[in-house]
Amino acid sequence: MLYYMKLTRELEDRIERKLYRQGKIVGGVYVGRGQEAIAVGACIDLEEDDVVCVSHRDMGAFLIRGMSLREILAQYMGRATGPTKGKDANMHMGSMKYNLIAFVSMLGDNIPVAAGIGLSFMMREQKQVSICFFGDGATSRGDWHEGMNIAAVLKTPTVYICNNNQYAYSTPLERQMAVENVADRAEAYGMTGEIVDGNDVAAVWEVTTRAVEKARNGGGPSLIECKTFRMTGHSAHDDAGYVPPELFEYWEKRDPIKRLVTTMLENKHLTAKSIDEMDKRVVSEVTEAVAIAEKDPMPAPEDCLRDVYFEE
Amino acid sequence: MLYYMKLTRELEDRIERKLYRQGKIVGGVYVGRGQEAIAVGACIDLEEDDVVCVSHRDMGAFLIRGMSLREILAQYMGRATGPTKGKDANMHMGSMKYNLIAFVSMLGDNIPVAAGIGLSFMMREQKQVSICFFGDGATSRGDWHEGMNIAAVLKTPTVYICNNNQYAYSTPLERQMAVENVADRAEAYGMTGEIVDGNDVAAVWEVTTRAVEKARNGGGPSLIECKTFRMTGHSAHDDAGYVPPELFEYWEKRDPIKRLVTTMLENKHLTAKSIDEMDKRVVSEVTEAVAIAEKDPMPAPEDCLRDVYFEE
Amino acid sequence: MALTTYIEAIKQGIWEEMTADERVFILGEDVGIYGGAFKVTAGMLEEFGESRVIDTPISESAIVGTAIGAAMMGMRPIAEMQFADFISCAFDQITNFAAKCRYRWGAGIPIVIRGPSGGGVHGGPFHSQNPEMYFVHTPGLKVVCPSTAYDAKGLIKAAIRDPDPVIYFEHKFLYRRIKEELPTEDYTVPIGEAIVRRNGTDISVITYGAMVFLALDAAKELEKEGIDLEVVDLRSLLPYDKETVLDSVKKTNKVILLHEDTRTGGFAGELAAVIAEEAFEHLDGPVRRITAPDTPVPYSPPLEEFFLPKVSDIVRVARELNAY
Amino acid sequence: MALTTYIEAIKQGIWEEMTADERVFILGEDVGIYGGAFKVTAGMLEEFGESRVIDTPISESAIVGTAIGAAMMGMRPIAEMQFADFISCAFDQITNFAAKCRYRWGAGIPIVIRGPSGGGVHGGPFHSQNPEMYFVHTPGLKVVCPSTAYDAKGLIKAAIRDPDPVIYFEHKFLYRRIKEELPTEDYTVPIGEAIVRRNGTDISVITYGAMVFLALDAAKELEKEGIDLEVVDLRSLLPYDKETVLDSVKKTNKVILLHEDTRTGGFAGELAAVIAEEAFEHLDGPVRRITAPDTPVPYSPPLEEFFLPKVSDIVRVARELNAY
Ligand SMILES: Cc1ncc(C[n+]2csc(CCOP(=O)(O)OP(=O)(O)O)c2C)c(N)n1
Ligand SMILES: Cc1ncc(C[n+]2csc(CCOP(=O)(O)OP(=O)(O)O)c2C)c(N)n1
Ligand SMILES: [Mg+2]
Ligand SMILES: [Mg+2]
Repeated sequence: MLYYMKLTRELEDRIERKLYRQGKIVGGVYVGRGQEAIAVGACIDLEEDDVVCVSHRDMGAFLIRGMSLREILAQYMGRATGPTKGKDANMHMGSMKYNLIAFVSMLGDNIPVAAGIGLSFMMREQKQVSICFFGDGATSRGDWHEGMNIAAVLKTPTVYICNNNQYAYSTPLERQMAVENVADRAEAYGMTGEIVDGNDVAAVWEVTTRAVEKARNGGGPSLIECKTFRMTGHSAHDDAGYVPPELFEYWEKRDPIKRLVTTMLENKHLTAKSIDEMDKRVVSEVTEAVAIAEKDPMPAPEDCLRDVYFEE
Repeated sequence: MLYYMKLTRELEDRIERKLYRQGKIVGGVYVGRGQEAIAVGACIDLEEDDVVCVSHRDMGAFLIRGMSLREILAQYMGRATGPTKGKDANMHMGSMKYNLIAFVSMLGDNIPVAAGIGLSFMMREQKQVSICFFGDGATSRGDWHEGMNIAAVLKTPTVYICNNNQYAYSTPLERQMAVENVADRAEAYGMTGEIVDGNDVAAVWEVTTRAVEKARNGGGPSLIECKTFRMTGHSAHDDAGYVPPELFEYWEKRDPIKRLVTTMLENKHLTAKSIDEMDKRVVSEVTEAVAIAEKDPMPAPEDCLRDVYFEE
Repeated sequence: MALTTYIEAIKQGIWEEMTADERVFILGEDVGIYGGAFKVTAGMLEEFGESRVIDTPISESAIVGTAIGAAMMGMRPIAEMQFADFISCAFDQITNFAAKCRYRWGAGIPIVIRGPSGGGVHGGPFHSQNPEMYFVHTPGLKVVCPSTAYDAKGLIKAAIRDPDPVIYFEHKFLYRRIKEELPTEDYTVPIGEAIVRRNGTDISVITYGAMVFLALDAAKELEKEGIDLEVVDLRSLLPYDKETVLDSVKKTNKVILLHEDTRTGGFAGELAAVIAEEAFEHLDGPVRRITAPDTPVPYSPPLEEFFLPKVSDIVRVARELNAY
Repeated sequence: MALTTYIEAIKQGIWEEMTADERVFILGEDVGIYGGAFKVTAGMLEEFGESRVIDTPISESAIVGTAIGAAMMGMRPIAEMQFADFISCAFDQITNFAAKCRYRWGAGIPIVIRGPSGGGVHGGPFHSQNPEMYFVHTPGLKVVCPSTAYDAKGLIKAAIRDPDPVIYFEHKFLYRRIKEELPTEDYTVPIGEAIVRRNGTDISVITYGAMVFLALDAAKELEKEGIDLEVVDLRSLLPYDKETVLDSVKKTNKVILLHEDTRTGGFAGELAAVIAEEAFEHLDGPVRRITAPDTPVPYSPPLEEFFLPKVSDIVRVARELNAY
């Protein structure tokens, strides 16, 4: 898990702090710095045929599901070799090959879609589950409500995971909802809701694994709220001037990667040396992938017309 | 209150069982038989400048707010003298004169609208409140969620009143939501939710009056769930064959009008004689109004083109 | 042989596809025990069971979203809108998720969204709408509007088998008014093919849905005056059959574009553009539109009658064009 | 005198109306402390306070619904969509509640819904849309698409003062690219009036939004070849200025209909229909459309460039028409 968290961090840092500034990234950039534990902890133990509906700060999910660094970087640079062949914006990645569902910008739209994916598993009596990620702000959307409700009524094998990073763009939680916890909303659907420290990868893993098993065994959907913090602006162009600095300091101390490293060192699961090697490894892996992706071709202009409808 | 409940019952019976069958009503007919206590109990003590967003089983609200039987019947017969001048379907009545907001068919759309009405009162520092009626099924709509949430976040002076009549068309509550009470959803918005016997007009009056006062004094919105039962099909063409007969029997015994009569007789607030007179009165009032409305003119065909936009 | 109504034909088509293909299922409000507000799905719950005939909460957006998710996993969902008007509540899922998914990352969404549209039954502004143009203007969707029982069955089957999202508008005015004998063997009507309902030499009337029958009635009346209308029933609006439209115009050199939908931004505009672009030299007179006016659909009979196009409108405009 | 950008002009217009009329307020996502994703409302929170500059939850439908409710009570809300693409989430409230309210029972809904539309910034399928036709086809709404700073300010003021719901699309590509000197005194641009940006004798180009500038560039280029384009900027799409369009066509007898929006069901169709109906005798050549193709807006530069109409397209088509 440490590896994937570090790889996420390195990859996103490279994209946001280097490639974006060099003008090599097409469009805006959204990263999940400080939230790496959520996607990694939630996805690490999924079955290959489980289906993951990602949102825009879940890079770890792509890496764990097997999307290559080169594919991801090609996507961010608008290349023909990215999973959307240059059709959709950078983090809007999806691929049936990896059972990863690309999200649409309209927040919350994935919630009923994840229920439908789960429904198909029920109909075919397959033991797969669908996982759906979203943020605290997305819970204000009508589709979030309709989706949560229909999943609960149909008892679909779906696990809903909220990364509550306390902000939606510049909007703090208290202007988004008049409740303290997103998980408080689970009861409104007759769902179990759990709150977990989103910066503790082990805790995320444990809670999600339980919810996944429950869903797999016919127990229906759950809502898991991962408390975390967005350690950046909303996107690369946002300096987050509206966030009180204390909050960044408070959460910096709770950085999920640092925490995992500390405990692993304590428990002797890891040596300073092996961490060093891991750091070197992720850096070089990303560097290599960037080099390849940069050489990847842009899509052919006329491909604009392709794939609107099924083509033989 | 008894008068308005009886008037509602008589008016709707006449519309559904007589005029509709005589082919004098345009379009389908929805009535609130067995639910009369809700609109009456909730509206009887409102201020004139409070604003009521009605739904499709709240005839009592129209009567109490002062819409005449003739206007209402004209509306149901598609006459030019109805509040919509024949433009919209029968129960889609509204009139700024009475501070009654006509609902659109799309269930739940009124929820954010009621919040906006309340918001305007806050901005102008007026002590008015907005009241919004809807059914159990409407709570499944995305707009219901978005509207409840925004009302709670903005703390608007709004009282949301659900007539939980256990069915949405043919769909029973358990297929609509995986919770027992609609009021259970209030917590998800940080709102107070209350459950009340919707067939006990005094109880409805008491609970709503409290919520209205709270809203009037800056206490923000509330959700009130009135437990009741739809003593008819969804509309005049629906025989409700899907409803277990026991349910009708059970609720027939709890008819809100009979109950009020019994208690009033017990408490000597009323004599058999005065009830008799009241019955005669409502019958004759409705009969008169029907006679007038039937003579009212149909709209002029070319009025189809009027009022799409503001006209000097 | 027995005659099959338009609504019965839709039901037969769904029934046959559900029988033939396990992946096909239906979801929507009151489609199960009640059999649907108009009884299109009556008996299906008993035949196919709860897992394939699913009563949902009143959540149009989630109905479509759920269908999308199931479709991505290889199912063939049919989502019912109790009235086509309520499709407005699912607009985002349809136009942003379903329509663009294949284009964005290659994931096809084989869903059918169907519901009763159209006026003439005094349903008022929210039970009479013709929402087709919102979807005709959305690349990635297909839109069909059958007018006969034969097409209703053939197109619902084609829609269910189609690999892309199809919006299927049933005209509620035709449900029980239109009957015909249907083939006993399996057939489909290809999406995107128009049909010439009446061959004529003087003026082409291009139309679809319930208006087809007004055009045919007008043709009968005009026959007496020696005005010979050709009536083209588009059947599909997206994609639409440009060739059949242009061939007809090139033959008659005069054209009336007729639809029940409102005027500004209606399908007649699209047709006028294609004709003025690609058949310009063949036009011997102005392109004339006959449509509903730009208002909501009013409720009271005199208003709604004024709103809906009439046979007399077609006759009047045809005479003017003929005299041109 | 200082030049004012298109985006600054919008801001000025809102600012002046909020200063002049207490009933005017703004609500939307991140419009307060952040001043809006594109900074249109920057400084307004400080100037007008929290009660008139309202940060909302991410609830487009409730943003519009709340605005509708306040408007019914006499307020003048301006609802911001962070990107015009997200207006899809408020489609039902806009088309069914706001658009039809006055018609149904006489309650006017004076709201403005505004947001950045259009491509050219590599925003991809969900940050580049041109959703105007969904609303142009909805009677009861008004739709405007300004192309200059002068019009941006004049139209936002007119929209705020209008008694009916107005959808105001700001083209994000123009935000900071377009500048001009603005009058210091108060003015509005009437909704429904087009303007001739360039007088010409040979071919009329009818367009709006960002495409106006492509048409003007093409005109410069064609000038050298002695082809004289007239460029009509519609400014308002609903209602639109039929007279100015028809007058131009009657003068030049040839017409190009140009828009950034996709082709099928686009506004060019409506224009083609009106021209083929009412200026048929004046046409000396086919009506030609130049539009985006029928696809979502792609993200990668080569794809988006292919998608967007280009000056070279106008030049090519103008030459063909001229030779016709
Ligand atoms: C329907 C809709 N409205 C607005 C936006 C613009 N937008 C993109 S991300 C975002 C904030 C999302 O906040 P949250 O759900 O908490 O996710 P986070 O970015 O904090 O991870 C907004 C407002 C959008 N994408 N979709
Ligand atoms: C968005 C939408 N979907 C479907 C319908 C059709 N419809 C009208 S009333 C109704 C049932 C409403 O149930 P509920 O909200 O419980 O109100 P009740 O009729 O029981 O009073 C349905 C499905 C509608 N009007 N709007
Ligand atoms: Mg957040
Ligand atoms: Mg109910």
